[in-house]
Parts: sequence; C-alpha cells; structure tokens
Amino acid sequence: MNRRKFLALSAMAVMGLTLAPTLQPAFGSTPRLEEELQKRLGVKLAQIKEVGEVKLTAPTIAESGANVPITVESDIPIDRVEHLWVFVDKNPIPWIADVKLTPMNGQVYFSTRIKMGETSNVRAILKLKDGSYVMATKEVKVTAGGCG
Amino acid sequence: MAIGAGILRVPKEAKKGEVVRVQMVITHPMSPPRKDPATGQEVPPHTLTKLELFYNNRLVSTVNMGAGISANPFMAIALKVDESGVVRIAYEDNKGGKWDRTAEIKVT
Amino acid sequence: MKKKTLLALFTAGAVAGGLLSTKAFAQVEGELTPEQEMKLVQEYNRFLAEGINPGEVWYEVGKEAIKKYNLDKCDLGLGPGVFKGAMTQLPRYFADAGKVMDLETRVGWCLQKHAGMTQDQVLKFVRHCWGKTGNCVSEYDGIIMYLTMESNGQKINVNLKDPKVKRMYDIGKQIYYARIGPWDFNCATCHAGKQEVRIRATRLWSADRPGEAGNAVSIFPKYLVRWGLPMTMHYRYSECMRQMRWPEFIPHSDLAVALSAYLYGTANGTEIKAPGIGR
Amino acid sequence: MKKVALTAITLLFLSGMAQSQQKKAQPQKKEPPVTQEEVIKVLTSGFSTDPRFIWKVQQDEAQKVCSQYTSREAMPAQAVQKIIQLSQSDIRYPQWGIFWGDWREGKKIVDNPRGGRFASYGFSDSPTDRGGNCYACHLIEKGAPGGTMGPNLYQYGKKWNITKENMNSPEALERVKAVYNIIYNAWSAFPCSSMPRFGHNGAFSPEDVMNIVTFLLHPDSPVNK
Repeated sequence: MNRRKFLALSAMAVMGLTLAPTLQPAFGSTPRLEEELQKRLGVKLAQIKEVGEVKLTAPTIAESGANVPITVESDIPIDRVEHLWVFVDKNPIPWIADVKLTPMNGQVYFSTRIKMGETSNVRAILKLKDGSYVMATKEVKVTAGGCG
Repeated sequence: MAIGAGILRVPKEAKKGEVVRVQMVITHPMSPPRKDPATGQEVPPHTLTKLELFYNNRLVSTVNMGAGISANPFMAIALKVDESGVVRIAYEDNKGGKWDRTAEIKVT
Repeated sequence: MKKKTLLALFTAGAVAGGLLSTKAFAQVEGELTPEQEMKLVQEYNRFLAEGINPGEVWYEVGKEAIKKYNLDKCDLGLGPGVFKGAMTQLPRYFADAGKVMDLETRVGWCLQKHAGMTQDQVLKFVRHCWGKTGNCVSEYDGIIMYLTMESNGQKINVNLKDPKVKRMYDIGKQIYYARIGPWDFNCATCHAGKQEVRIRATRLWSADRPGEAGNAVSIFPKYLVRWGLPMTMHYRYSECMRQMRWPEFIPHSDLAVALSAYLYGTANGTEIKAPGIGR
Repeated sequence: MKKVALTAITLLFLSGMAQSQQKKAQPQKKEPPVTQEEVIKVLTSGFSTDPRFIWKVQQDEAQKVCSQYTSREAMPAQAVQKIIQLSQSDIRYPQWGIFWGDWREGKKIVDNPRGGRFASYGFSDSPTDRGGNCYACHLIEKGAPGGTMGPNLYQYGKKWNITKENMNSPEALERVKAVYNIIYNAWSAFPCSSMPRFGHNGAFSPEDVMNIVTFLLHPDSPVNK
C-alpha cells in the first residue's frame, strides 16, 4: 500500500521533472560525463531529452563488467538521424563509442558489448538532423560472479 | 591467427529494400592504458579506433571506439539493401594495424 | 506484487521517458530477492548469447592447426580424419592406445603420434593460454573448438554399454563425490543438489537436476568474456580443482577421462552446441 | 594446514556409492565393482606430484565417510553420529576462552576471496592470503553481492537477539560458542556440510574464527546494522 503511494508520487515527480528538465542538473549525471558530453557533443546532459522512441536494451544485472551486451534501436526514421553515441556515466572514460549513421543504414540499430567498471547508467544518445539530442538511459548493476 | 582476424556475417540473400543486420566479431585486446602490476611500468592502450562499413564501395557508417568496448569486439549495424553487392568492413587500431573483410549479399 | 511494481515503474518510466529511472530502480533493486536476481543474471546470459560468439573465431584457428600438426591423420573413433559427429561418441575406448580417452586426451595422443611432440611439449601446448587474461590465442584451443564444432547439432551418445567406458564413468562418479583437500570440497559441493543456488551471482548447474549436466558440458569449449578466450573442458577441470583447493590438475590424465566419462555419459542425448558463452 | 588429513595415511575411499550408482545404464554382464585402489590410481594420475600440494589428496576419516554419500539425507544415522563425534572432539578454542573478538579483523577475512588456491600457470593465491571467501556462498552485509549456497547471514546477530545490553550474558555467549563451533568445524553441527571445516583444516586460527564470529554477531558490526 505504502509502496504504491510512493510509486504514484515518484511517477508524478518523474513527470514533473521531465516537463521542466532545465531546472536542475539531470539526475545521476557525473562531472566526468558532463565533461565528455561537452567535449564530444557540446551539450549538457540536462539539454538531452529522454524519449521513448530511443530504445536501449541492456541487462539489469551483469555478471561481469568486462562484457555487457547492449543494443540501441529507434523508431525515429533514419533520415532524421545523424549520429549515435554510447556513454557509461561512471566509467573512467565515459565515452564508449559513436556511430555516424546515413540513410543507407535503413534503421537506427547498433549492438555491441561494452566494459563497465561499476554499477552505472548506460546512455544511448542520438543527434537528430535538426540539431537536437535525444536519449535512452538504463541502469546496469554490475555484480560479481563465480567462485571469487 | 593474429589480432585483427574476425568474422563478418550477413544474410546470404535479402529482398530488395530489406534492412539486414551486419554482424561482426574482431579479435582485438581492446586494452586500456594501465600499469603493469609486476613492473609498475605504464602500458599504453591497444584498441581498435575506427571501423567503416561500406556497401558496394559507398560508405554507410563509421564507428569510432576505444577501450570501453569489450575485448574481441562484437558489433551489429543495420544496412538497407537495394541491390546485390559486397559488404566491406575496414578497421584500424591505434598501433597502425589496418584490416578489412568482405561478404556478399544477393538481392532476390 | 513485485512484478506489478516493476511494471508500474516501467510504465511510469515510459510515460515520463524514464529520466529518473535510476532512482526508481534503486528502490526496486533493494527489494529484489536472490532468486529474482538470479533470473536477471540469466537474462544477462541470454543477451550475451545473441549475435556472434567470439569463440567461433577459434574454429578457423583450429582448421589451420589441424593441417599444420598432421591431425588429419588423427582417428577420433570414426576413422582417420573423420571428425563430423566424432565428438558425440567420446569418451570411448581406443584399442591402439589401450585405454578410454576423451576428446582432449585423444588429441594429445595424436599430437604425440602424428606431430612428433613429446608429452611435455603437448602439455605446454595445451596450457599455452592458461592463466592468461589478455588476448591470448592458442592453437590447441582452436583444434578443440574445431573438432567439437564439427559435431554441432548432433546428440551426445557415449557408449556406456562398453564395460571399459562404464568403468571410467563409475570411477568418475566416485571422484565427483570425493571430498579432498584442506577446504573439504568435491565437485558436488557446487554441482549437485535439487535446490537452485548461486555462487556469488552465478547460478550453478546441478547434476541432480535433469538436463543440466548436459546443458553445461554440451557448450564446451565455452568463450569466457572475462578472459577473452574459449575455455576447453580440461581447463575447466583445472580451474575447478584450483578453486576447490585440490592438488594441481594434469590435463589428458585418466582423472580427466574419468570425469569426462561421468559428465558426458550423464549428458547423453544432449545436442552439442559449441561454443557457449559466459562470464 | 599442517593438521589437515594427517589422521589417516591411506587415500580416499568411497565404497557405499559403488553400489548405489550401478542401477542406471548398467551393462548386462556384471562387472566386478570399482575398487578403492582403482579410484586412487585414477585420482592421483591426474595430479602434479609437486610435494607442496600432493599431500592434499590424502583424506581424513571424516572426509572418507562423507565421500560415500551424495547428500546428508542419504546418510545413515550411524554415519551422521560418527561425523558429529569426530568433529566435536576436534574443536579448539582461543587460549582465553569464549570472549568477543574484533569484528573489523573478522570482516577482513570474510571479505577476502583469496587463500589456499594454487596452479602453476598462475591465478595462485599467496601463502599469506588468508581469506574465507565467505561471499561466494553467503549474503552477509546489506547490499553486498553474495551467493545462496549457505544461509543468508544478514543481521545474524539480531536474529539471535544479541544486543549491547545482553551481549555478555551466558545465553549470548552460548550463542557465540555455537557459531564458533560451526565456523571452526561446520561438520560438528551439520555433518558433511558443503562448508569447509576452516578451523579443523588450519585455514583459520581460533582467534581468526572468534573475530569472524564477532563480525557476524556483534551489535556494532555492519552485519547487524
């Protein structure tokens, strides 16, 4: 019961913040990430809109940080998209990779396996032809597997 | 087999206008800069830096990457196929290694 | 209840674009039971299994190495150089060697016979990448990968009617349950029992749950993402014994064959699907 | 380590299983059962003869008994009694008796996964590594990833109602002793348990064991926060 109430509240809070994303630094950002975003994209995380049309598939828990499979897909038509980036907030170097896309791709799709030093948000960011940025975020919990 | 060998996999056949997945695995350590625990010396990074995807010699995509990609990288990218042709990937690392691989798709 | 919570969060996240999903997740995460976490780790393994398995690269390495080391003369039980389906019937008895051998032991025998290696050279060849975590490529790993993949899609069919094989199976089973060493472990400590348990985050397969031994051995050699190389069965045995605080394991020994006879014998009927992939 | 397995010189034996396992997939002709010598021969054939480690193959009496059964449920009462008796008589306590130790020292051992593993190709622990690798099998501190082979030990002291006020009462110290016995020799309470007999085998000293018990039970320990 309590939790439901909490959930309803947090959902509302989430929506409230999304409606006014520039009021404060985006939740969960790190100085390293902001630095990288500034260097490579020239924007702050708070300026990037999180949208449902970008889909980031990644495991909720990874048994090994050495190899975390991720897939970025989007319904946004390929001729409206220019570039794709993958970042991991808490990695020593948050930038993982970026892909220049063209209409010849037919579709926004990029799948790979990445390294994660610790539990962190993974972000897939698209630059659209109109100069705006959109993204998807997923937290991946890195845990320890095996005998030790 | 040495560093840079790999597998490039595409469907052998596709319909005109179909979007297919170009999958690849490349053997590469993708090692970040680190200190050798034994000697304490700095070991420079060794990673793939760039991969280009061509279809019939037209550049489709360029991937830039670093040590954040796992060792022996796997990647998959979409490709729209309008005619039969040759998929080529060309990739290079930060120590001057350059390789390429090709595969064919027949449009039916 | 928990499923509902997750669902509600996902919906909220989707509606709002999930900007604050971090916070939402932290809330849910603290409440995940170990069983739920175990399921989520299995999801990770499913994701890993999609796409190309880097271990497949070793198939080509092996193909070349087989020519280089004259192994096209090697008889795995179906005749010299006949490799398709050969893995399914191993371990088996070899009259020329006078003993039961599994795939790796037989390859070692062939390397001595057809490539002129001494036993020590073979062991060095086998262990080329053992203990390495970088980008290590071993021709031996390639050979085992190639020979196993040649039987992909076929079912394991160890002949337990052969008394010699059955005997190794029996010995293997006794060894599986033998408690040895300063930490009192046996193979069954981790890989037996009806209850699903995990070691740290890793779910353990059990010889007591139907099909699990088969699923475990049929994917070897298995590509390990943490080391970036495929692990052969004998390397697996060695690593398990190191973790069990047992004395140091010697590949291609009768101990390995006995364990293989027990494990592959138990796995009879399982389709070979090499390489697997995992942490 | 020195104490290990010295009670018996002969190598393992596992007679009971030979019978129980021959029901399945049996050839028509009755083969003579696998002998102890055969198993020993195969086992030792697979180990390096390095004198630093080969002694590990020697089984003590309790190990021999446990090797015969695939689970505790399969053990006859007599065998259970035998293990309990062997194990209880073996427990040694710190020279000062049953007193609380230092949970910080206990935590170090609990957290450390290294200790006792050797392979000549690498990945070996150093002789000074003295970890219990407890998280492999147990959940202990809140949020720390752990296994589920053993019971969940989070708030273990709270579970036994150990508080600052009552921690030196006879009842609380009785509990300390009971947990001490389990860690020193798990088989004294749970015959043939998966848990290593850390004290018996010499992996931990009595003081180490007491520090681990303190980490698990002490009201100040993060385990009970």
